Amino acid sequence: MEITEIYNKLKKVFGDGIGDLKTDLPAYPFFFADASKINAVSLFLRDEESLQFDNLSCLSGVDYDKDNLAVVYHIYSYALKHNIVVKCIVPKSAPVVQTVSDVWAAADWHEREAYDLIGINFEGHPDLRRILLSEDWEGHPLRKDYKVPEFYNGMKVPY
Amino acid sequence: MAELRTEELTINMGPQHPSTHGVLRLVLTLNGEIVTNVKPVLGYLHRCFEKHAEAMTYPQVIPYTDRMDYLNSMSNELAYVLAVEKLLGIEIPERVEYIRVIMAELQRIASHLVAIGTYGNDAGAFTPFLYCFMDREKVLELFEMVCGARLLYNYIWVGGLSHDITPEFITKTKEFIKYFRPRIKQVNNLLSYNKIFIERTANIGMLPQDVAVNAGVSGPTLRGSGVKYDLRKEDPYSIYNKFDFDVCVGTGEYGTVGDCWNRYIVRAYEMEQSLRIIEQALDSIPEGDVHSAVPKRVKPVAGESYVRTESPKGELGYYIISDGSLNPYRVKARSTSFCNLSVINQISRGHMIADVVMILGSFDIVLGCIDR
Amino acid sequence: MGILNKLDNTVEHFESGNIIITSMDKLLNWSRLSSMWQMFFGLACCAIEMMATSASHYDLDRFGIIPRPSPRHVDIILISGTVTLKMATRIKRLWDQMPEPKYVISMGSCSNCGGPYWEHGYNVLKGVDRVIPVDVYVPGCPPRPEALLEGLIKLQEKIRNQSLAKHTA
Amino acid sequence: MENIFTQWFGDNLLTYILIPVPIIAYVSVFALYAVLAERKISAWMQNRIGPNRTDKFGLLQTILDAVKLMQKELILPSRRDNLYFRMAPYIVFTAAFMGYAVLPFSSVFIGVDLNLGLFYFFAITSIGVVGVLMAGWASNNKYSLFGGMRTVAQIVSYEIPTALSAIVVVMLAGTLSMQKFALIQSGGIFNWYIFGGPGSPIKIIIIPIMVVSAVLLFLSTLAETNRTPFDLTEADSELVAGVHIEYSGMMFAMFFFAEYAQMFAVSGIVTTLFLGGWQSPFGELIPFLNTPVFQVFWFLAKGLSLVFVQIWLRWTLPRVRIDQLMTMCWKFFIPIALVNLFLIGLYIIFA
Amino acid sequence: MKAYFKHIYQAVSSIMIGMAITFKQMFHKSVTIQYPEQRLQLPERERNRLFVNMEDCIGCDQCAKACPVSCIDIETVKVVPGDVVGKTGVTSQGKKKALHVTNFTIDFAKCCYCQLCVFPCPTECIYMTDVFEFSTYKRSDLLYQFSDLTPETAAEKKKMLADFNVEQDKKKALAAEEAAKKSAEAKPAENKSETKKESDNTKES
Repeated sequence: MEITEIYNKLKKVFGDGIGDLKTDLPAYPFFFADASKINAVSLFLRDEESLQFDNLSCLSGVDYDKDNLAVVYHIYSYALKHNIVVKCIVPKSAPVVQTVSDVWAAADWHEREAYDLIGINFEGHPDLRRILLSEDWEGHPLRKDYKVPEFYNGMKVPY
Repeated sequence: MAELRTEELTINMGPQHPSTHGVLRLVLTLNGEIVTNVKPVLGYLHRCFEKHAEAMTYPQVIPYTDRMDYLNSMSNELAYVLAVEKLLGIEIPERVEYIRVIMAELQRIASHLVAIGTYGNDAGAFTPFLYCFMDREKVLELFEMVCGARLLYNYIWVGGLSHDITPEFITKTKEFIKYFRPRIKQVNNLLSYNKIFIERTANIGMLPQDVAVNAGVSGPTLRGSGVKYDLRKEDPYSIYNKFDFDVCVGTGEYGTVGDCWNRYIVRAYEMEQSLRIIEQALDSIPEGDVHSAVPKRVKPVAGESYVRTESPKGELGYYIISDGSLNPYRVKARSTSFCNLSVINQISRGHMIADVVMILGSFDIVLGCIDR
Repeated sequence: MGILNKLDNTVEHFESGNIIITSMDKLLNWSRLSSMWQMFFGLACCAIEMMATSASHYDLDRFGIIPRPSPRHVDIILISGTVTLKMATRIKRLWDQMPEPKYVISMGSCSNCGGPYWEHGYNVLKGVDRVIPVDVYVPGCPPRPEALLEGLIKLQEKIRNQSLAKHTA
Repeated sequence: MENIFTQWFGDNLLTYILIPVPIIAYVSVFALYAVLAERKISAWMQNRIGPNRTDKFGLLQTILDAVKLMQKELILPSRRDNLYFRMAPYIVFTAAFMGYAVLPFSSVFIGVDLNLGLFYFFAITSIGVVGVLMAGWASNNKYSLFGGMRTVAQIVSYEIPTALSAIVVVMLAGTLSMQKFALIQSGGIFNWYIFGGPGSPIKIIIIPIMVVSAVLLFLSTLAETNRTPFDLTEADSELVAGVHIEYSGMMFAMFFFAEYAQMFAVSGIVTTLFLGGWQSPFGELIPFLNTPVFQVFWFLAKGLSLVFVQIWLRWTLPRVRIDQLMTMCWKFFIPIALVNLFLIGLYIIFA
Repeated sequence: MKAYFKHIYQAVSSIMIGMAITFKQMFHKSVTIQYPEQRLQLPERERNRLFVNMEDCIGCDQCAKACPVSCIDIETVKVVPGDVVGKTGVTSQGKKKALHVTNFTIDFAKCCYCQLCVFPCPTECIYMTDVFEFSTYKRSDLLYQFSDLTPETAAEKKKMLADFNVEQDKKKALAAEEAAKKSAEAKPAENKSETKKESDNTKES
């Protein structure tokens, strides 16, 4: 199924929960979704008979622009062999996105990683802890304005 | 016996442990020898790949992708380069595509050899490990002949390759194929069909299909569960649609589909298929210039691309956002081992410590890929 | 048991050059350099080359090196790969758990000084010598197995020149 | 037959001091060179070369290893159980060496020819398990505790098939004295108990039973020495180094040497019971080959080839899991041994 | 019962097969390369330690820019008229050298041997060799200086340039004074000191 079709279908069900569809940028079209509705959207994507998106390939946190963070979902269907890209934009001041880890188990660690490196809070995630960095690390390194600390646990960090 | 009070014991496995394949740490909660909970702790090899990628130009990222999953550098390069090429929208000469496929498949053999060898080592058999490394050394010789490095190649470039292959490489590769076929059988006889090994791995760590798909498990781990899904067939990238090969799945020859043995044996079978692909590619490789499509400056327009490839360990994806400058704005690697490992707690509960080692080994994880 | 611990006090009084001490030195050094048991421990890419070195083609066993999994049994630790800040404390601890005399080989660019990750690696320790003393630096990314062997021979050279009298053993 | 030292020096204290000397010398040399043999044989099996930098064949390698281990610092964990921690290596070491007391090296040389030699052997080798358990407990390390516990379960279980398959020979020979086992099997290779022992041609029917018994005895003693495929005490890939994990320097070396010493001890038992002990395979055909000095040669040759098989097995097979080890013992070894015993009993009654 | 014996049969047969394999391998020739005595013939494209042929280097800084890990540090001084770089002042291909390379260091402790620096070089003076045996006891020994100028000569050249610049400035001032009516062209490129520094934090800590 083409992304426009899927988009229209979703738009019909969720209305405002689904944002614009962008097709002009290379190399893939994508559309936006509301961060506070993404759980319901993904549940629909997974369970709807004609969509059957059973596989979340990738979930990436992105430092989107100056004021916003984004979560990008690359969703595939093993059964029907189609795919979509969904983005959720959240402001840096309140970076909260609904979790999809109850829909796709794959999202569990990916969300923890996005929390760790970008600093997006996933609402409803069962175990939102840092995954790659130490528990006592400060800051979220993949943000563009991140400053590398001078010392960590008594060890000098910069060269 | 009912009044016998037992206490759960927490054991720390790693980061320095012979069988965690690097620096993974597993916090095991045990009831006697039975594992009741496994908590993986990652990040002991977090080398900040994604941060580096943002500070480099596009071609400069390639050496870092090598180091991400150091057992299959070629596949990593290939995936990254495909993603960049998709952004650039350039045509690649046919010869380059052929060589890329040959390299990726040779790398698959090398990677699977390490997987099989270390799995044998996990089971306590050291000799198969060395046999596998002996054969792997032959593959590395081929790589070294072509690009001069043994492990981290920086061979596949955006739009081309760093070096063309030589006729000597083709003859040597053919020799290798001839040499390697019986060696697969030997390792299978020595290890795969050994009764003790089967007992150790069959019916251990069953991963049901639906759980596997839902958790994003991919590659031989997924196919071991009986899901016939291979990106080379389902979503062919590069020129994989030109070749004839089978997708191997676990059939439950011993044990049940989805257990460690089936996950393991898929790799042994896949090496054979890779040999087939290499043979076909070597026979039909066209002439051409490998540098003709290499752009002077890699400067894609603003946009984003996500390319997934079938690396030896599973689905390897690169998500690249470009803002139109020389450096990528964001590179996210969808690492295979990261997703594969996430099911470990689910499937190793109720097994023994020794089984956890075997289950971990059957995922064929690489910590560089998990932690990035 | 632990002869060196006991000898240490006695030997202090000897000047270097004493004939007994010298030949004793020779034997002890020779034994240390030809049976360097190695920590069965790998970090990253270089660990694969380390494994390749101990495999049949390069055969570390020729040098009397066998991998032992427990830090209590080993003489040398090969830091084979990137040391992250999260791992650094663990490496320090492993090093502390090893019995004297012990040696460290830093293998590859990453453990020498952070290697490719020295510039932007917020979680990378820039050189393992910031936490433990390194005896030999083997360059390469990753070093060829031969390069690692060459590093080991350099370390043997270093051990050969140690002496009880000089109090370095 | 008298012990040669008794013949030379009479039955006095000097004799009893002298008798252990060659045995201990042999055990020490054997333990050193078994390690080397293990490394060399494994190297050959893996198309490697093995130690060769000390001298051309690496003959000094293990000696240098030992010298190095002597130099190593002894680390005592701060929360150890001091007495047990220090005692354990000695117990393991001693137990492994005491088994040699009843091994008949030759018709004129045995440590002490006890009436209950075989029984003594089984008793004394199981003392080692106490040491292992002590080490596991006293190290205050979870891995070593696991190793210790596993060993106890393993060795206690494997005592049973060991004893049962040995009893097959005891029933046929009607003795427990090690020297007598060897003596009975005189007269060439076909009088060895693996081929049914001395007796009328009807013994052919028990040859399969004896072969199975011999294999069972070999495997279950192998399990008692804690070597791959039964090395669950150490289990590199699971328990790091098992009970040895906290031991450094010479204390570790003691465990190490005890393991290798035990390898020959159990091979000696299998040799004595099933392979004719020090008897020459040619029997009386070439009497020259059955003189006491050659008897030592035969005994060592047989024992060492079994040691080779142990090494060979180790470098071929993966390790079994603890519950499979137990299954193997209780569901396979013991029933088969019992059936063997029953059949031999029938044979003795009717033949 | 049948399964019971099947188990035993499988175990025994598979163990036998395995043991036969390892036994056969015992008589194969060993594949070990006995390193210090025996050496592999390394392939032509072998990528190990970098080498810079300073005769040909024109100090263009391309390699340093291409390096992903910034381990190459090049410092150049512009040649004053009348002075010659090296012996001849030209590379072997006949390109004119216009810069004294006063500092050309490669830190092999950082280098990732990726060969990205080799391709952009216009004179092919930087290349990878098959030398891999250069482990050291001190990390600072891994910092290789390729510049053929001694620190003294380098200082001298710098001084020469500085003097030249001062002279030029004087001349220009004079010219400006003299030819105020004329619009004399100043050469801004020459006014600046051409001293470059790739990064200032590469010094050993």
